[in-house]
Amino acid sequence: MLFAESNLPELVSSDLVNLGPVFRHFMAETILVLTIPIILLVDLKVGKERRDEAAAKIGLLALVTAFFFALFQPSGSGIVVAKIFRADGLAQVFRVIAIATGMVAAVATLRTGQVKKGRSEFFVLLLGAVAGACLTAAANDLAVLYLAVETLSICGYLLAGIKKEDLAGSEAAMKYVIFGAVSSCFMLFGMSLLYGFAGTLTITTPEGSEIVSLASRANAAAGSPAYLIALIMVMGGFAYKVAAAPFQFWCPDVYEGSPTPVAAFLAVASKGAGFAAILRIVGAATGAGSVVTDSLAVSSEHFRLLLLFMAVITITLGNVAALRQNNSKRLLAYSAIAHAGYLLLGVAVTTDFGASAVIFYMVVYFFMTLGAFYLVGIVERDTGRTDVDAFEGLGYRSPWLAACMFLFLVSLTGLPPTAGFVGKFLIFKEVFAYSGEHGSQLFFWGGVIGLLNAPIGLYYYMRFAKVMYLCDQKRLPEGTKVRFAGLDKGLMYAVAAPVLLLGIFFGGLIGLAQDAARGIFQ
Amino acid sequence: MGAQALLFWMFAAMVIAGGLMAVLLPSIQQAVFSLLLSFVGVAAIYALAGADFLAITQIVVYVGGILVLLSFGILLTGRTALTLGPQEIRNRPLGVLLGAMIFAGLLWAIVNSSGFAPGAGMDGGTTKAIGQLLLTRYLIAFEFAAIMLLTALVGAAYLVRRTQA
Amino acid sequence: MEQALPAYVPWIIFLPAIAGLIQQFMGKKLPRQGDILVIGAMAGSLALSVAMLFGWMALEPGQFFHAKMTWFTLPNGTEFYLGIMVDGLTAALSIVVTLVATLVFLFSSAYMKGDANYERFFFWLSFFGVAMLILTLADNLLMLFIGWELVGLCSYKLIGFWSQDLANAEAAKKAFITTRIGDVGMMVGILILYNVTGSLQFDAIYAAAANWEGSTGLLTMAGIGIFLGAVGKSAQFPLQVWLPDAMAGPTPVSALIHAATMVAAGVYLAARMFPIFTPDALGYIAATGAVTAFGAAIIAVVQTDIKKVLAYSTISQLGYMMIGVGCGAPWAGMFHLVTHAFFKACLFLGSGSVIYAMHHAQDLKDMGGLRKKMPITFATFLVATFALAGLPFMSGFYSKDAILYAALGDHSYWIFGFGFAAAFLTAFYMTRMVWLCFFGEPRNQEKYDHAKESPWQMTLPLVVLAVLSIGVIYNQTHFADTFFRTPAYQEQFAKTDSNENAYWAADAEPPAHHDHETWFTMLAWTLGPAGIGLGLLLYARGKRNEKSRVMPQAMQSYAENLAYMDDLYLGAVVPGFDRTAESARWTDENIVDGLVNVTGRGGLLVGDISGDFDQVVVDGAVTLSADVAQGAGAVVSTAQTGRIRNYLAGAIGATAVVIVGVIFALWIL
Amino acid sequence: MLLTFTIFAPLVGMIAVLLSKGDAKQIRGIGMTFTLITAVLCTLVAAQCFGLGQDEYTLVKDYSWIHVSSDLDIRYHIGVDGLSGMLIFLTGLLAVCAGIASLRIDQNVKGYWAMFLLLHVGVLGTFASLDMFLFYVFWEIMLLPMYFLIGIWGGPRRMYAAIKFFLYTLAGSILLLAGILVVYFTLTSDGNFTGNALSIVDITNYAKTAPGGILGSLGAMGATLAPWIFAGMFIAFAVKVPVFPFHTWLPDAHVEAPTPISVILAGILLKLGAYGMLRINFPFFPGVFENAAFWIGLLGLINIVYGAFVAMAQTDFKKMIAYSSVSHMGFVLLGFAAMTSEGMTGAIMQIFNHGTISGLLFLMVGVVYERAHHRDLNRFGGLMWKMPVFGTIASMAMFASLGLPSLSGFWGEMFTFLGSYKGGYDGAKVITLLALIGLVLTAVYYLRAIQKVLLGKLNPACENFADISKTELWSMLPLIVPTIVFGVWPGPLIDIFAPFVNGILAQIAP
Amino acid sequence: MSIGLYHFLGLAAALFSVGVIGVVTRRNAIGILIGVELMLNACNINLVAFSRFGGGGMVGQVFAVFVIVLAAAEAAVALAIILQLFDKRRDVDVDRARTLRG
Repeated sequence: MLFAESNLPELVSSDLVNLGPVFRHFMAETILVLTIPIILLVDLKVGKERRDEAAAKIGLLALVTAFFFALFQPSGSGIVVAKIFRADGLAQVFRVIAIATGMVAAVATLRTGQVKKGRSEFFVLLLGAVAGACLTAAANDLAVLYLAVETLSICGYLLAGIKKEDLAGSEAAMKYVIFGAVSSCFMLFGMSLLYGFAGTLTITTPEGSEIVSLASRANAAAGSPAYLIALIMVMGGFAYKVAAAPFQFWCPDVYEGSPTPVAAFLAVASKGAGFAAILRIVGAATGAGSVVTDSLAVSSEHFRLLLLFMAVITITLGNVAALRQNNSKRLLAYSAIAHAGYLLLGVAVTTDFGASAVIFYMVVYFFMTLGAFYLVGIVERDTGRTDVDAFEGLGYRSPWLAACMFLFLVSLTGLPPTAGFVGKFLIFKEVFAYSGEHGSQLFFWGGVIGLLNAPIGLYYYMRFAKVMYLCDQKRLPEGTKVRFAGLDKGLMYAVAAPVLLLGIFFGGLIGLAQDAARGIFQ
Repeated sequence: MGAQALLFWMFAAMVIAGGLMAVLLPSIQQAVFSLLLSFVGVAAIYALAGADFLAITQIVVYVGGILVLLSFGILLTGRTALTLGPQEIRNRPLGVLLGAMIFAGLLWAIVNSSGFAPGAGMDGGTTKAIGQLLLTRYLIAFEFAAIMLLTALVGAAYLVRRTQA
Repeated sequence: MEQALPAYVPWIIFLPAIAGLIQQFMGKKLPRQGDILVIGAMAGSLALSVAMLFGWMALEPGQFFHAKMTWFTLPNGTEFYLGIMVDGLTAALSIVVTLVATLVFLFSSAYMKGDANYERFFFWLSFFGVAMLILTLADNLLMLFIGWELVGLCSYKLIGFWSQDLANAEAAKKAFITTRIGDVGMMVGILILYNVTGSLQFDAIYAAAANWEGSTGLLTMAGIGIFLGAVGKSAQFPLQVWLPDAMAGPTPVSALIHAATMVAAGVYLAARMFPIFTPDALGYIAATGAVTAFGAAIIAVVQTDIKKVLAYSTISQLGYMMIGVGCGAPWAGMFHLVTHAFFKACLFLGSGSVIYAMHHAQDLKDMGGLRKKMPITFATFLVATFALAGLPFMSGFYSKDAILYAALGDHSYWIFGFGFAAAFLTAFYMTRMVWLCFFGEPRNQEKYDHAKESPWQMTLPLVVLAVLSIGVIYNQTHFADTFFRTPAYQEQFAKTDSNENAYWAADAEPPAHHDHETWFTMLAWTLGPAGIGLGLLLYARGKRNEKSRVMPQAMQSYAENLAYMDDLYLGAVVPGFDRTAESARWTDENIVDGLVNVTGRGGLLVGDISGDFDQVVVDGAVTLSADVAQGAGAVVSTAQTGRIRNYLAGAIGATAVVIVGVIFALWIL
Repeated sequence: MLLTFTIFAPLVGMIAVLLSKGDAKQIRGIGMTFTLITAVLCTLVAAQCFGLGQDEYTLVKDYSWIHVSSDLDIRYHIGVDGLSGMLIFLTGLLAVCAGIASLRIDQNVKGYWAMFLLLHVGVLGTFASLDMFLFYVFWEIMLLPMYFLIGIWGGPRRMYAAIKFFLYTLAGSILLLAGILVVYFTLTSDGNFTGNALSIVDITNYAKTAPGGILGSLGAMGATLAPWIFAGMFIAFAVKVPVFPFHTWLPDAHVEAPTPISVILAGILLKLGAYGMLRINFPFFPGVFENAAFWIGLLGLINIVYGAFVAMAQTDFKKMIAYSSVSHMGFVLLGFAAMTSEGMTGAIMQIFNHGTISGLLFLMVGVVYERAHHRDLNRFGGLMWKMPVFGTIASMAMFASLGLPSLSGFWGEMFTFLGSYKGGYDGAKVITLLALIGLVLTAVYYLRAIQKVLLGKLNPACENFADISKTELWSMLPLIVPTIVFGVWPGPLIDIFAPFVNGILAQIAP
Repeated sequence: MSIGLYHFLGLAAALFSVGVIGVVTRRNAIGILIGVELMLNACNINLVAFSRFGGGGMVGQVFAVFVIVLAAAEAAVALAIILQLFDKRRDVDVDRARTLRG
């Protein structure tokens, strides 16, 4: 019976994809993707010497237009596009974050003259990565999700190693690719099992529709051990994407080795995409939108605890390790790990408000981390150093840069009146609220441990403040003036302003986050 | 036990044996060749499962593509790769332990799981069905994958391109 | 009971206060730096207190003046008052204070002439007057305590008046701290009383004590606590060490503060609080008094510094007064307070006059034969000495007599014995001093040659005080009769088992003095002369001088070492405190800081961020915490080997463990 | 509006300073102007606070700040009662003194004044806020300026001190945050609780009636949790007070901080800890507080005696005074623990008077340091003869601090003792009697200091010291006056916070 | 008993574990890639099994197709990067590439 002909129904027109909604809801992605071949074609046309700037122009243009499209693309929790995407608030927020990050990274690369050779390739890859990130946030189909994640990863590998004359860069790329390949195998294996349980690749069912999905089949699957194992393995894969324990090892090395803008991109965009996917998968796996049976409730509880442990360990790990770092990129990498932990803490409670807290935090994190990396890039450009001491006396040599940096650090630490504080506040509020409602001592102490980590964070962030301000002003290294003007300045102000303002007037963003998070969990 | 079972066990043994050789043999070339064995086995398993299209793709892409790539890699990295020889493998006990743990865990979990989505399953040729799906439901993804491959190749090409002058 | 307070009474305080302020702020501009102002003001309040005395005497027995105004109110409604209460005690003390103060001020105007800080001196003098009068007139413990502390401050400032010389500063510090120790006791008393009474008004306290609910032991404790305050201020055993050193201050200060008034304030306090003392407390007071009286007297015998002799004699006399209070005869104590104030002030001022003449030499070895040079001083000094020695018809005779008799009447015979011996010694050492100072041959010729009689501002006070040392002008029975007629005292008298007080309480005709037992009278009459006789016997023949031993070895060395008290304090107590403090500091820097840092991981962080590890090492135990945090960071960093395969192993291993663990935890187990 | 203006006047000043292009002189001018404006406003606010009823706030403003949901409604809710009014007045007072003293700062003037003013925003906000979120925000806002003021304008080991201060305080405030969150989530899920789960007022009122305290709805868990939360919050505030053994940051911070900052630190920041206890810690957990009273009293005792001993052993003038602060804040705890009207009164008076007196003392040290550039007690001597005005004021300040009657320091100690002896917990009497030792120890180290610095022969090294200048005198005057006035007439001080005392006693010791 | 879903799943699990062994023990970058390929194949076996025996339907095989494609791309990229690194270090021993660490 092998190779026997099967009797399938003929195609009817209704099966064909209607491209209208795709363009309506995914114009940004479309632009990004279509720009790639354009750049390549232009490369062939223009001469060797002009191809880089041409690529840069086109790429930047594409990113900007995509950004504006992304901002104004209609989105709604009910919208399903081409059966495999959802254009809900979650997708919307993280798509905007990803594209914005891409823009900033591109600008940073140009301004700090990071990638001299191979600009066109750089932009091709950047566009690919951004598109991947966007689709990761939007995918509602395991296969597509995997495809998007892999796109993001593969472009990421290449971006990390884009400076091929740089040994560290290549080493970083090598570690990144190998670690990524392995952990994506775990994710994939988990996905394959989930597919087995769900009987379909669709992840979630928007309320009102009858589509069979992982979410709607979760109840049936919950009883089986393999279900939890599958979830664990999937989480492994995403833990690698967001640099959470135990898959965080690659993060410091890669951030340190790769060009600063790329590190920034990985730290923000790919982490964001990861969390978007995590929210979707976890939401589906805990049976979002369907009536939860006891068995599912039980397994969800176990899963929550796993996430909690994961989060707490990640936070502590990142903070403690950061204590000993002298390279600012590496330090920021560990801080990024710690923040992944905080975000996971918000995921672990699996409530809509928790999800909204995560989204809020992610937006804030986008501003502060991107800003910090950008400034590190500027200092690197002018001093050629990336160690913390390169910032010595900046508080007096270029005060406004130092001021911005300081603001970002305070926000990363999580002190009021900055947005970072509000983010942490919302997350911990939710954690404690959860422990209160469910009388869960574990969550209570988890929250406490998380809080107690703050002083440690304070310590290593404040080392920047220390070298910037508390240095001996008599013996400042003369000459190496760090230029902070023009586009850099404007951009940094644009990034710094929200960090402060969102710390004071955060109601709007919370509302937005809540809309975006509605229906992720029940 | 029927012929199908016989075939299954045979190919399964082939897959596993090939795999084990691929990971345990100190010499990298031998590893690659035993990998070939395993891949072919997997293709056969696909065929057994009635996934004819996949079986063929497996042969084409893996055997014809990836294996070739790997062997190219070995050739290019030449000497050292060969001479890495005995040190090729390190802390095998750990590896085996981890492998065993994961295998045991997965096996136990799978065996004790009953919640898999039920269904008649399907038999018969799959090529047409896959084609249809790729052109309908997964059209976007398909196109996207194409672009993505392009990007990846461009990047890879840029990396390996020798940079004289 | 209470009578409206005459309007002029507050001015007894206000006058010197205003004068003091004016003199403080514009003293430089005023003629003679405003000392006249201060003296005049004090004279004014003297006049007022005299008026007050007669005003009070005009009252029915047992009545007293009282007026109070709310000072502030606690949230729970408890009110605290600014109040003035004038009963016999107050009247008597305020007379003494204002009179002696006026005279001493006058005396100082000459004695301190030309001193660099002349006007600061007068400011503090008047400040002292004010504080002392607050203490005297107060109608509640709070105000009394405030005045009490303020006189302490003034005494500190004035003892240390010449504190360019650190020794004087030391003395001042010693005085303040020693009295402060007493004040702790006093605070205890105040706390206990307030806790029960809910108020610090005297009348309330008397009432509460009269019908005391709660254990007698507590009341005793309160009494003794209050009395400890007096022990500090009146230099009673064991806190007497500061008074001799206090002689470092200018002599007028010694006369005013450390002889007549402030030190006597302790006795006043004891008398004022008399109604709350339980028999046990009274016993304790009497015992303290006796020990002090006798022990100080012995020490006085061997002193060579003229002021030191007087200082120890003061201590011993204060002991006497305490005996009086302790034996249930506060009137006797107060009586002695008054008489003593006058003749001891006279003696101090006299010695001041001598020292002035001797150009601030005050050691007996430089003196001798001065009677020819300075007759007035000599004469007055002699009168005062007789009074102190207790020769018949001198004031001291009557007051001591009353105290000893009270002791007898209280059936506390050993106390009587001590007092008796002390009286004898007093007469002896005074004779010794007078002889060595005024009689015999001058032992320092050229000082002797320069010596001359002092100006009138100094002699006049001497004369006045000498006159006041003549005993017949007092009617001490009447004193006792009238001064303690307030009911609180009556009840207390009724309680104490002293026949004489019982008699007073019975409110009958006071017994005339001569119906003491005859043997007692004989004794009293011969006591003083005997002491003087012995003194003359030993010194008049000029064989002995101030150095010579006159007592058995044990007593001698006891006396010469000032009863070993200073050795005890300086040798044991003070270093003990210092060592405690030192170890406390060490603990703080090394242990506490360390421990907290260990728990807070602060040590290492703080240490290496501030870049000075030495500090961390100095922070002692922090090094421990350093290891802890080092370890924490090191674990992670060593995990971060840079070997991709270790990373893979780590990640996969963790996953494998989780998978297997979960399976075991959830399903197999 | 007045209160809002008061809080944010310094902020405006800070912006003005940052934007001004002027030279140091002008910036000082701007900074000083706004400091004075703030001080005036503070006085006006305090003037409003007399004669309030029990549990009554005035100048209340309550706007919705962030309305996320009915259960997360963060409000801009401010208001003052007697206590906060008094402390705001104190803030204004010390702001002026510190401001005048800051005129001498000449390094990086712009930054200094910006930070200086920002600091006051935090302080005033904390005193005024009645919403826990707002409270926490202001509480944290104080951290950074302090960190920089110590860290940039401080002495040789300023980094060490700054970081230490920062870490200790932050570690504390994290616990505070945890406490706030737990209280918050408990109340939001508590059916009986009607009102805003972040409003200090509502929670305080609820704590009166709620069965089993504000965590009562958690049942057993609440019972076990309450002491933990109480302890956590207590530590958070205790670090600021500072309470043994969390006090070790204080001497370092004081020694390194520039004079005006020491003044603010000792005068106001320490008070914030005590204020927090009175405003949040005790009223929220009256039951727990009653059980903890003994331990709090014990801590107070330790602070008093231990602090005094350590101070006694110091050779550094400033360190000595820092430890004396530790010792004196012990009285505050002692008074709190007593749960009696006298005790509270004494404690709160101590809060205010220690503010003025210690401020004065640090200004004194500043004066000496200006001239000698060292603070070693053994290397002075006889300054009394060289600089009499200084000598007089200095000795007055020290006597005030050792609790001499007729100076304001006396009342705090007196009433603390009176109240503490009446104290409502077992062992109160013993603890009080032991604490009396503090009286002597304090006298010892202050008199020693006086003797070493002011008395004795004039140390030749101090030959060319000038007596204090007009400016220095002016910077001290605002502190001298209340020290004397409230010394002889404490009435108004008591009146302003009397209703608060009755309120909190009704709360914690019914 | 006839061959069913669970046999395939078991086979996949086994193959996956074998891949894990390779990943953990190989020091040669290419060796690690070999392990990865094995694991990917394991996943594909799962997919196919479910689509053949479970209710998965055809989509599983489509997924498998995507996996194979991506695997190829990934392998190419990985190889490129490894060669890139090899160009500089003349060494494929991943253990010796550890300038980034700590």
